[in-house]
Amino acid sequence: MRKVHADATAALAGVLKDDMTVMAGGFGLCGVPDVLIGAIRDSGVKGLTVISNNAGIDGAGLGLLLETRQIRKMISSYVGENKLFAQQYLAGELEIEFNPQGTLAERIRAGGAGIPAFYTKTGYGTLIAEGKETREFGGEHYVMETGLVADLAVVHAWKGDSEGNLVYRKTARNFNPMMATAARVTVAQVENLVEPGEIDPDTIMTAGIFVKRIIHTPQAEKRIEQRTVRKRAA
Amino acid sequence: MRKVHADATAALAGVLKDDMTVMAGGFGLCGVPDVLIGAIRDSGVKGLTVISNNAGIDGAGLGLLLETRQIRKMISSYVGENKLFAQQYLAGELEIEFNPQGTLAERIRAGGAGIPAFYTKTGYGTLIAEGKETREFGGEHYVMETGLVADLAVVHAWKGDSEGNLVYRKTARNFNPMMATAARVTVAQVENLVEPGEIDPDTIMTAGIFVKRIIHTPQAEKRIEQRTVRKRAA
Amino acid sequence: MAWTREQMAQRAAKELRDGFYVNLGIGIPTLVSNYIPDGMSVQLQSENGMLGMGPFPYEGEEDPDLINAGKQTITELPTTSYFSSADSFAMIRGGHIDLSILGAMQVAENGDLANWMIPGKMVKGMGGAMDLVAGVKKVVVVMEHSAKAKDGSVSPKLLKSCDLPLTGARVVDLVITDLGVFSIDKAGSGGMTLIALAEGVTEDAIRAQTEAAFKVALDGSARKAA
Amino acid sequence: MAWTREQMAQRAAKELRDGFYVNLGIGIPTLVSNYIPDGMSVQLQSENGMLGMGPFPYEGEEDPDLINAGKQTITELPTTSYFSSADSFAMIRGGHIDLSILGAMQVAENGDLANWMIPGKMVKGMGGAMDLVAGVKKVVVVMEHSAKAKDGSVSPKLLKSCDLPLTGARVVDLVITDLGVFSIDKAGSGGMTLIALAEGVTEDAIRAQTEAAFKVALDGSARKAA
Repeated sequence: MRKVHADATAALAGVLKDDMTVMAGGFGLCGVPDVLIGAIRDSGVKGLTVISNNAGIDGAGLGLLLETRQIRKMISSYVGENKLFAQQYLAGELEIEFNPQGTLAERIRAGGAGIPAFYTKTGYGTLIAEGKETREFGGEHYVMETGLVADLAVVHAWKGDSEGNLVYRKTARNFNPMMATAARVTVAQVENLVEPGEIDPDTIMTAGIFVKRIIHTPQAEKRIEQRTVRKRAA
Repeated sequence: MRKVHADATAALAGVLKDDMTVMAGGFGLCGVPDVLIGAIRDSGVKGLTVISNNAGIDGAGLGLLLETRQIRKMISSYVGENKLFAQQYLAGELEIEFNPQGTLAERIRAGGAGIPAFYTKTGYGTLIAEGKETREFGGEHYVMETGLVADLAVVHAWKGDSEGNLVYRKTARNFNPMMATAARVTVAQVENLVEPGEIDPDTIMTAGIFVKRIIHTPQAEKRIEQRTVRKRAA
Repeated sequence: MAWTREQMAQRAAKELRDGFYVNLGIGIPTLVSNYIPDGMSVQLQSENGMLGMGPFPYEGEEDPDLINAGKQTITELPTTSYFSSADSFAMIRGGHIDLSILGAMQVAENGDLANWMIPGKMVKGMGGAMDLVAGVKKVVVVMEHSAKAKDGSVSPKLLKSCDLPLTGARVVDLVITDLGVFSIDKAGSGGMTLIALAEGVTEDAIRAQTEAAFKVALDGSARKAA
Repeated sequence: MAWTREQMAQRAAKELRDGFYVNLGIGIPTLVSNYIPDGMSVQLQSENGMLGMGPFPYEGEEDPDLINAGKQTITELPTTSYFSSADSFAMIRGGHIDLSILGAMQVAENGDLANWMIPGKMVKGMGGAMDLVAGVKKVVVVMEHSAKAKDGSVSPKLLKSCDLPLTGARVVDLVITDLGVFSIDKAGSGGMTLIALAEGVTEDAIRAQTEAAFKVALDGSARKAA
């Protein structure tokens, strides 16, 4: 019960500071902790390094923090679909470190799992490997990548209990589970908040140990980036 | 449907060969693919290297393959509770490579995830680090450990569908999910076999892509190694 | 007559085998899902955390929690499973996906692939492309044979060596363009081989639009070997 | 009067804090779960894949699929979650467990710990002990102060340096024996400090049974600093 906070501002109290590193879950606009991102914006904290697969779109997701120029650096795999990002980047106001998506996901998992570095084939022979150690194992070439940790992780889940146990829904899972493990403080927003024991313990995807604070966001708005449909057969 | 086989012998047909490496799921006698291990025994295949956290007990689990001297080498973290193991080891008939339990679990995950090596603090400054590379990251010492792969993995699940999607139950999950990803051929025995679509896709723990063959073992015997109980209040 | 986008997708679909797990990139590769032969079991992986990807939803049935790697709304199937991005790329990196079909800006005769950035232009990032080409068992590129610039100029995309930054070194097994099909011996020194021509396209027409050196083996056996 | 096993467990329970996630080893450490103060939220981790471990089941309610790391049948709680061994040790290795309480054969004054093998005797393996001592934030050892051999001989277990193969180098923060409590400056050069005595046990009695050098700071402030 002590983990449950009244709202996003309360859940982030005492955690935010300028120049901190923040992980934000989500892929595109799916599974993005938008309420928590909104509260980070409202706090005015700045100089952030944000680790997130994407950078939101204009007016949504991390786009909110770009508008207010609170982000100094992004560590991402893909930042298309965001004009503000392009402007700030070209003006030299925003740094970007690109990571292959799987390397990014694994670096975050490694950070949470106490693994300071690992080897992957991904990116060998490309720009991504420049300045990184490479090494042969079994005649194949690999790049050494390091674990990532953050001061704060904000994640979005479908369901959570007051112990911090979380369940994600469909492809809104994406980066949220690893990020929940890789920060000093993890704050979760959950669409459904239940009592301990109400979630089948075999189906819990993030154990409560990883979640320090939790808020109930039943009304979280869900946006669709690319609405694609098929016609019904007549 | 093509993945479902009539019995363990059929599911292992064409896969077994002398001197192969086999991963076997389970912790103690919990979540052990006992029916598949029985079929490996019956096949008479020998010279096996077996990767499994434990070595069963006399008469159960991998104990079956020790009785018939089909195992040449074990890669494990703990092999107590097995007299036959001790005898064969002391007689020089059996090799053992000890791995810290978490290192073993992570080596198997790495093998399945295309990661040839990673660094861990575990075992630094101990016998386990001898002959291995060590390295400092951020002022802390780490040991380099390599990924493990096998020719065959045998796993036990609570539920599975004909696509190979698996769900494990309680602490019978243990090493089964990683092993399912780290072998050229993974064969699963499931207590409940259902049709695709009957398992909530958010709760699937091993995606069907990892499981080549599956058998239905509704009658799988479950043994308890240490039966411990408490008294009811009078 | 060069192949249409649909014909290129149809040709790519010939690389599918029963029981395959396949990742399809954005654009023409997505169309390949329309040509999976009846009775063949092929599961599509979406690297944002899904196996068993279904078609687009009917209007009004879109689920914001269910999108593919191109951020498009999709549906699930009875075979579907969901997992995290780390597990998804463990699947990809670990060599569990049989086939990746994706687009390209340039392909070199040794299998080098460039499809993620043009220096001097705004860089959007590589997304999952580098992981896919490094980890998937077989990589098939489907692309226009030549690049047409806005000013009307045409430049070859099959090159001796890529001049754009690479997505992966020695990663492409097969290239399907609107003019024909090329196999690449990415692990060895066999280079690139033209193994099929689009109907009505001549070897000479292809040579005129190709910088890469290539052998020709249009008989069925070579095609099969690819 | 030396402490009993129960008293040692009681003393170890003083290291618990509200909200802690704790891993308990086999033997005396297991008893610590009987002394969690009322109203304090402490979740027990079992490294075979469970958080929120409950008590032993009532007779007849044992579940073969639900065991702890000692292979004993246990029960679940409303707070329980299950996960794989890889995820369990990611939790341990990643520093998410606050406290590990475990037994030992030997502890050295620099925090070295030996508890998994005796050369020349049959080796059973280290199980999860090496991972726990390397990964958990605070490591507390609970053990008899001295080893009594079958022939009646007594040998110290708190040593200048361990002669048995190590489980971990510089990993122990606190040692609770039947005679007293010692803190260890494992990261620095502060060595071992006696911070508490069992009722009726003298400093001299402890010195007689201890090979390790140790400072003494029995006042409350030093105890708090431990």
